[in-house]
Amino acid sequence: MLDKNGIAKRIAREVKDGMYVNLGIGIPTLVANYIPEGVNVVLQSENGILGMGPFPYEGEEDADLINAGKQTVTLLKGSSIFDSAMSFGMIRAQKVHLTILGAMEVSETGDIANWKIPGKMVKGMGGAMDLVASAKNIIVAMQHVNKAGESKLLPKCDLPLTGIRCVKKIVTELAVLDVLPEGGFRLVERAPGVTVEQIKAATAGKLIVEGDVPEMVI
Amino acid sequence: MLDKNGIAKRIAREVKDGMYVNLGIGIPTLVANYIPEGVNVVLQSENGILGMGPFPYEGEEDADLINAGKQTVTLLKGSSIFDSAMSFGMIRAQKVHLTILGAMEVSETGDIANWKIPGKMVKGMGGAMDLVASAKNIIVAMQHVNKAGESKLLPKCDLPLTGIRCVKKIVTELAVLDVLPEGGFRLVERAPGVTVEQIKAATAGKLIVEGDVPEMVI
Amino acid sequence: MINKVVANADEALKGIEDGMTIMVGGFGLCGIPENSISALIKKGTKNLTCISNNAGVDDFGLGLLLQTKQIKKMISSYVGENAEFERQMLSGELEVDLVPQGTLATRCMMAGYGIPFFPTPAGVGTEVAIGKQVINWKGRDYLMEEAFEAEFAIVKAWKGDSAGNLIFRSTARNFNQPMSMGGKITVAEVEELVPLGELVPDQIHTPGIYIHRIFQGSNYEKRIEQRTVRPKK
Amino acid sequence: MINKVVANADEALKGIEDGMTIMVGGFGLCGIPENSISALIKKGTKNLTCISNNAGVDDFGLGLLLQTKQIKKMISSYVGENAEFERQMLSGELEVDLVPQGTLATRCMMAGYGIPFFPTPAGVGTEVAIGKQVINWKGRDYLMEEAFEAEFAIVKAWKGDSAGNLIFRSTARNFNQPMSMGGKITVAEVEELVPLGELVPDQIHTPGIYIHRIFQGSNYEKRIEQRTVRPKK
Repeated sequence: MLDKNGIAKRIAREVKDGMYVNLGIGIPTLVANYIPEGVNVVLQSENGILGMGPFPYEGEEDADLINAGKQTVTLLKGSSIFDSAMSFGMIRAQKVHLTILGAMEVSETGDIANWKIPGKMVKGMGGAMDLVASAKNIIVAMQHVNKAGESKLLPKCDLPLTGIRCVKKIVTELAVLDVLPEGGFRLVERAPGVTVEQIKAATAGKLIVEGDVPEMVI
Repeated sequence: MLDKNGIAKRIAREVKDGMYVNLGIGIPTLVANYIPEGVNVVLQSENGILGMGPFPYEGEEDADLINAGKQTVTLLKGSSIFDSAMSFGMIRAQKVHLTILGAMEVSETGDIANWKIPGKMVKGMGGAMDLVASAKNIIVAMQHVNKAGESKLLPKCDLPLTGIRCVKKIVTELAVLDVLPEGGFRLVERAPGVTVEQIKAATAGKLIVEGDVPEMVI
Repeated sequence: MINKVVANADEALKGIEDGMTIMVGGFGLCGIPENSISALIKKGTKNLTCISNNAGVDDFGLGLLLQTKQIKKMISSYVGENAEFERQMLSGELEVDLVPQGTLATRCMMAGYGIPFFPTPAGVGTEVAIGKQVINWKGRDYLMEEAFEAEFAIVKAWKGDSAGNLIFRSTARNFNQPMSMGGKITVAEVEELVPLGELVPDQIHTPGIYIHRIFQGSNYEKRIEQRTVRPKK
Repeated sequence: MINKVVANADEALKGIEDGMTIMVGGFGLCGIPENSISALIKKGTKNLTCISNNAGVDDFGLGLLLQTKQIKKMISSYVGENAEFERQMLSGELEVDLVPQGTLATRCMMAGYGIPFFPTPAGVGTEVAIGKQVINWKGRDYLMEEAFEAEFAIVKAWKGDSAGNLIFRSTARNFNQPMSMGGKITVAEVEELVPLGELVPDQIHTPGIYIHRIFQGSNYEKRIEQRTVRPKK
């Protein structure tokens, strides 16, 4: 079973040299910590940064320099700043190769719900709908089941949708799964110590298990 | 009767303090020379300048700094540079108050033809179609009749159109005329020494003459 | 050049009336027009529709205008971190129109580019699509979205000159740039009003033609919402 | 950062094949990608469709590619001042699609903003409207125009860095900026390739994400089409 950092570490392997990547809030943010040396990627923050760096040293925070999570950040050499319209322009034009974000539910056809729970205070979708509607490759980082113990990998999402037919891959504490174009979650890897049976039990949507599913080496 | 500079001088009076103005090639360019002191206007050049200044001093030409007529120009203090898409964005959004341009024909409903003569080599419309489709106020500077002696103020344009229902005012060597929203050229002023009869003879479209038409003081 | 300078925020906001729609720049608390927000509170204009990516926090930014109940409707992409907002929304006092962030920014920009509507894939298949025209173009679905029509846009820039030219600083550019081009009347407050000729024409983010009134702001607090740092090595 | 630097124009243009559609930056002879045009001639690629505001003059700019008959079709707003162009057009060797200048620029920009079509009033009621959808929106007619789909965009900038960030100089920005964002593969030649970190992030006109290959150009002639001056006082 993976912890949050384990999920982030596993997702980091999907990040390839030369990619522009947008990381959502939460586990996705941690992915930046595990990108291997020599893999050159550029982090996009949708409030207007390409080439986002780490948090500033204490005392060097700049109120004018924040990321999409409203955290103070820094700029790497070679970074650029732009306005919000251009930022989503480059997202919409699919210049950002990979979006990694959290989810409340994912359906077996790749629909995602991650912004609204009926009856609870709605905070808004922020840039999530734009990101999932346009990114070529979308990886979801989330827990396999919710706090009530119910599967978050469903035949169909119950919650209001953020986007449809867009999620390509899911990494949870239990497994790595591909969402197939024809529908279904294909089990790609088991987390260390996790059995196929456990994953089956935690997956409400159509799970596809082909041959021996390797345990991930993390 | 006005010469080219006279036409330009008369049009300059239509340019009011605080206006952003786009001047076409030919007579319109001359208008800049006659804008009175104290009338603050900003000249837009659609290749990407606000605050265009006069030609550079000899030896100070900059190949990277030209106007829409491809002439070397200068920048005034407070000018700005932008790309072609933003330039036509501000035109389309009607931030440019006044466009002054030449024409081959104008109809009594304000249609304009100024880019193409069938059978002759076509050079293209450049930015004229964008300008006439969006400017709030369009003044045409032209000769009243063509080289064959035929009126250029017509019931309907014969030549391919540049835009429809857009011209608000026309200044020719003979007269100043308003194009009325309901159709028709209303004679506003006679050029020095020109009679109403001469203007009538030179105008093929519906000419509206109300009361005594003053001779312009230029 | 045309002189756009006004003395202060009060003068800059003349003509904003009850019930109007205004754009307010900034992302979170970054790059918000602090002086103009204070002046709006003093002015007491009511029933405003505010187009702004966020709604501030309880005691800063647009949150202040919520406290004084001057806002009738918020058009935003994200409105968390605001207890008074939540209270007013749940009680029905406040209308909220949630718009995807990219759509929000583009609706501002398109107003400044004179393009009244445009297609975007954001929100297809979600509740955001309800009531909107869906167009399939080359095999992909798009929602038709409209450019905003706002009587005023209020933005904050780093530097500006009397001609209205603006330069933004770092991520405080955010919504300020598209909004600065998208209002019918645009008010810009700047940290530094510089002499004409000091801004480099190639470096100007918003050309002065889009700006109607500009003033030198003062006492910027520039509050940080999430101060995240790492220890000095 | 991702390194976009290639050795020269030949390497930058790898993959441009006969029959492709390319955007070529510049307005008149101002800001044209001189090195890339020379390399295209050397390469000999045929049947190109060129999206470019103008077609150069007989012995410079895209006029050179007309001389070598490598262009099948020009998509431009203004094509005067070019005798060989005229000859090829009148003889039917060259197809010409004339597009209003603002529409042309916006069709490039929209490709870079992922907006596949958009309405514009330019050309309503003229022959430009033939075959196009006309939409009435709030009492005004608009033509629906499409974003360009170009396999390559070739632009010229003043300064650039290895991450592909570009800064244009003065009115040489023109179509170079929207085109730099609108190609499937964008090639940028620059007068000065500067070390990473030298460009100020706030001053960058085109962020490197849009640029696929960048190289240091050489021997810029920067010819002036209309040298207009006034005598020194």
